[in-house]
Amino acid sequence: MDNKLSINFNDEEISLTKEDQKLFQKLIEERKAKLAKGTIEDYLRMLEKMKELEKKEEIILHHVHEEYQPRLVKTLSGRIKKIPTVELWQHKSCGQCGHIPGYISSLYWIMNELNIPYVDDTNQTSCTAWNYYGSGTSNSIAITAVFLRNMHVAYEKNAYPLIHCGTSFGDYKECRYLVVMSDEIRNKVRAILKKIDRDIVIPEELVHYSEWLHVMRYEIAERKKFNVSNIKVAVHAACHTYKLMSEDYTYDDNILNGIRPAPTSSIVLALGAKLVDYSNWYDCCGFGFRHILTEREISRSFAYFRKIKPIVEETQADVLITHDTGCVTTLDKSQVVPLAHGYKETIPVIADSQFAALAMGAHPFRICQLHWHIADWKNLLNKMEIDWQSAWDDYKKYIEELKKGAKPFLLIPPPRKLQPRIRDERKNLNGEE
Amino acid sequence: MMDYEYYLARLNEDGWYYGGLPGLQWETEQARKQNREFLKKIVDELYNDERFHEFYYACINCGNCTSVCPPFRFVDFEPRIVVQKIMHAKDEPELLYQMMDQYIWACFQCYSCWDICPAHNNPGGLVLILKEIAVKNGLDSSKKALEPYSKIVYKIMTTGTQITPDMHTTIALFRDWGPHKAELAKNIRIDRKAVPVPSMNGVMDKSWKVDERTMKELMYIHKEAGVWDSIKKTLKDVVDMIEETAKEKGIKNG
Amino acid sequence: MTENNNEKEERKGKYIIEREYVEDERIIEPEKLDIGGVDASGRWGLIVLPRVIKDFDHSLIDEVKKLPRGKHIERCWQCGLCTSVCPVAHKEPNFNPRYFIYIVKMGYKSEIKKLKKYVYLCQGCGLCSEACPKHVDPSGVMMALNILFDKV
Amino acid sequence: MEKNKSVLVIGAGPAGLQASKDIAEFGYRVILVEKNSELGGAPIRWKYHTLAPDFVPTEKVLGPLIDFVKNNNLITVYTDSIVESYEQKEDFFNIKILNLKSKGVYNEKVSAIIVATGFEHFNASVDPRYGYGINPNVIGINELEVMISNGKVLRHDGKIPKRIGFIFCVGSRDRSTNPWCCTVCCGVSIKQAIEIKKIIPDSQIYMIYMDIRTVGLWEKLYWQSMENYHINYIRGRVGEIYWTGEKLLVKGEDTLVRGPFEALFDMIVLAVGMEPGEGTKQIAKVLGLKVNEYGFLSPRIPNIHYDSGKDGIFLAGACVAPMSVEEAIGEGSAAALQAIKYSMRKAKKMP
Repeated sequence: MDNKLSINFNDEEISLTKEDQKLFQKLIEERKAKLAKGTIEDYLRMLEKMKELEKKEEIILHHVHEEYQPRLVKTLSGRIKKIPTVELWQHKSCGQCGHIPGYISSLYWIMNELNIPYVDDTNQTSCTAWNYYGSGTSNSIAITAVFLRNMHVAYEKNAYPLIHCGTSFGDYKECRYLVVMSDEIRNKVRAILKKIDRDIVIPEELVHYSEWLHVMRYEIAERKKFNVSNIKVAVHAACHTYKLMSEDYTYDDNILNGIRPAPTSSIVLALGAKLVDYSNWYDCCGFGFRHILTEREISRSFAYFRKIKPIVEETQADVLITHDTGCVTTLDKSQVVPLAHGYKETIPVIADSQFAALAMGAHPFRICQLHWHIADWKNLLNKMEIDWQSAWDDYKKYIEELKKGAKPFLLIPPPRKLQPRIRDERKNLNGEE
Repeated sequence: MMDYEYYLARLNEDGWYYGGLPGLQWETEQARKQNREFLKKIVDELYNDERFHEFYYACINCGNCTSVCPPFRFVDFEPRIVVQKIMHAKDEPELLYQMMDQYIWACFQCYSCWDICPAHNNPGGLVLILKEIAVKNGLDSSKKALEPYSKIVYKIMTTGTQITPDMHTTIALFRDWGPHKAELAKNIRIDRKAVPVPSMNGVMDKSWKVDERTMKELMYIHKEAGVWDSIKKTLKDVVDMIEETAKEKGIKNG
Repeated sequence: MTENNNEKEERKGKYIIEREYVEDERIIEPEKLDIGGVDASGRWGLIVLPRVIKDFDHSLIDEVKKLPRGKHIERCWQCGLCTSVCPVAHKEPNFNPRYFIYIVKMGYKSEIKKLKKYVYLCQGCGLCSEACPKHVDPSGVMMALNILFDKV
Repeated sequence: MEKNKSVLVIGAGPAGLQASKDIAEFGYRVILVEKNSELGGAPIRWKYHTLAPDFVPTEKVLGPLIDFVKNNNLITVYTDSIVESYEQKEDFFNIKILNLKSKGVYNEKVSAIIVATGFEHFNASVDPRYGYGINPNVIGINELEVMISNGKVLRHDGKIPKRIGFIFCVGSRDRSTNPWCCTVCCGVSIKQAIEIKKIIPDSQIYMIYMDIRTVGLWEKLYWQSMENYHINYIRGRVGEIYWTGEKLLVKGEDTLVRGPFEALFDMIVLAVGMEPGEGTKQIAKVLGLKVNEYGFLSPRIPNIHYDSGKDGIFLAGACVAPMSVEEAIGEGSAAALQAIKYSMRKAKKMP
């Protein structure tokens, strides 16, 4: 990166204003200083050991083989990472389903549109990070066993796990690191899994859904129905995706100079919207785990004063897009009280899958479920020339039909080509036949 | 000679006494009241944790972690101080106990500190181990912190999901969502029917339909991994409820 | 308010677990707050102002430098020798000459408000000034701070 | 080569020895004057066990130099001697050497002079707060080096110490004693702490520091000490040390974590700094060399150490500025080259 300070957005050179140059120069030094060599080296060492364990048949490695039609991306250290694009096992996030179902329904709708087969499994439990990280009411054995249980279920269904929630993604990266590097944890976990008739299956690559959107961004952009070129978008990268085991996330030299995580920014650029930068992009959203549920005072103050207010002041963006349950919920719901206190700045907060689905013409309420979001998204939709008023009336009509007992509309996944691995009938849990 | 008997008298049996930084003596006084065997046990639990040597190498006090720490912007909480006190805890267990009252509960567990530490330490992970120790030993700080959290612990350990739609049917929870919450409480049941995701459509008591088998395996894992026993001291009633639900599903706490 | 023992009942931000590490003046807890018909008073409407220091306030240190015995306050490199030889600090840790010089240099008005009632404890024995490797004359600075802290 | 060309080297420390070796190998005669009875300077006088940062035995570094100087016939060594006076002629110097023991006086004619009189460890009794010399078990890093060489670190009563404290910057960075930093005592103390941990594995070692200055490649000592040897670092200063009859009560402040503290230690090691040695002061008077406000010889340009500002006289090693053994050896060679160049130019009457 010679000292010519211009960044290339979508392969065309844009020279920066004086002030932006200073900011990017700061970022570049900051990131170079931040490449904690140790974290990256250790992670690569773990990946080597993982392959050795497979040779010694201590573990089963769930490879991203050809049937998953993998696409290649680069990670922070330049390692090539395979992102599966089809036959995905949807690892749903417990937060989004409870509070903002919009971004999982948008994702499924996009996959149906692109005819991507996937499994919406009910034999999936959450990653229980709420115990482990949220409250310290778990331990490394339990969280790792839950991780491996879910991965084994995906392996059985012969579908590759696609992780929706940033925290689960970060949590599973840490669990995989611990289970590969610490023999003690691995043996204890194997003993538990044996009792529920499962084995240690470790996915060769841990993939977050925003990385899937990243590799599919051009197909999505082709199906764009609404012009978003006048929409100014600020992106927030979720901490757990790129700070937990910082090596393993997608970076792209063409997106923000490979200095910052590529995923959500790349799909915004692919759709043609204007990506705006703000000073504390590196900051957390204020989720704080336990804080968002039982100590919202700190969480809402942080989200507003450290994220919403600076973004609106610095960029006047039309929408704040992120790719994680906790972030969307925190940033969206934390604006109510500060506004009641008389602060003015507000901005709609949606997920990248919702933004993509909206641009592709999905129904704002039946599919993108925007009515679960509080921060005002009306003028965003107006700016995108989406007639949300009639869509809202249509949704109201649909609600009335449901009240009268109509069958709800469901997103049925396209048929799968791969056959699940058949399992013999399992003993019940306590070992008796 | 200076009258040093006064100082000699107040040394603890490890031959050490410290007053604490200005404004923080209440921490030190509290720690000094505890019996030292208990404090030493806590330090050993931390040092013998299998993740400890993955998370702690050396701390040269550069303050990188504090510079990116989100709670530091609102609360006087510094990950650097956490690592520093852990470094000295082996010879001075009071330092560790001081933090477990309120200090570690400020941490957001966002791991910015792990990403940025030049010595490749993981202050967030160390705080997590301390939280686990606080819960295992039933410290009143963890009771106070987790008391409002207990319903979620029950839901996670029995169904694997946390806040569920049926908890939104009144405006008691999250009143700070304002009028949206009142709306939500009124028509959440029908709105859930309008969610087009097959596994979530119409589900109220969980985030999505979870198979019976899955919940049994989840509870089995937590039982076998000793999670039920480790949180017995802090969340006694929650564990009883979990064990009851497990018994109904045929899992006996061995 | 640093003492944690006289727990006043109506203390703001009662439900914040790490309450002891948040200063009072940064907590805004409305008695009554109605948001569109929903009552969010008390803890539901509470916000905490950030404690980020945008720029350091050098007015305090300039004032101390004008006072005769506060002349060398800028020489201090926070080594802690003054506190380690100070007899008062070893009995009342809230009195910490190094820390006072630090918060004056940085201009942390909130810390000064919290600790200003301890500055008068200085006996003026001069042990610190004799030990100080930079000849900052901390005991002189303490006298200067006695005057200054009343103004903060 | 002209047989009569010879160079006077004052001080047989690492710098002096290296200078003598280079000049002798070039073929000139060397007059080596050393104040003490044995060669090697501070590292040998204080029996340094190993050198930072890689624990290379001092013997392996200085041994060959000393053997070379002792056995090379081009080098005449005057031990227990000092330079009494000098007289500068057109292209040579008349030197009068006095043997302190036998009081014999010798005259030598040399074409150039190299001053390498080195440093002296700060005498900690000058700083009363540590009670050095009064409190038993308060020793300097130089005395500790002797103990480590003998392989036994013992208290005054012969027992093995359990809790050992290192106090940094004694007699350094302090307006009332020496306001400069001796650049090496951080690295040396940490090296010694690691060596103590090897000798006494279950000892608890505390390093009470202001800033750790392990510069360059010495930084790995700092990390190694924390990561592999679990040595504790307390940022702060120690104000007073009392002998309670059986242990040392240390009063200090931990500016980061503990605030003011008192603790009982079995042994305290003072990381004493570097001062211009007696020889440096004496030679400055004799040769009329300029001295800076700290007592070190001051070269014409502060950044070029070898150029003393006087024709034909060159400086090398710790007499110019505090430095490590490796730097002193380097400066010895540099001064040797200058002395040779000067002598050859004088021989050909070049300017």
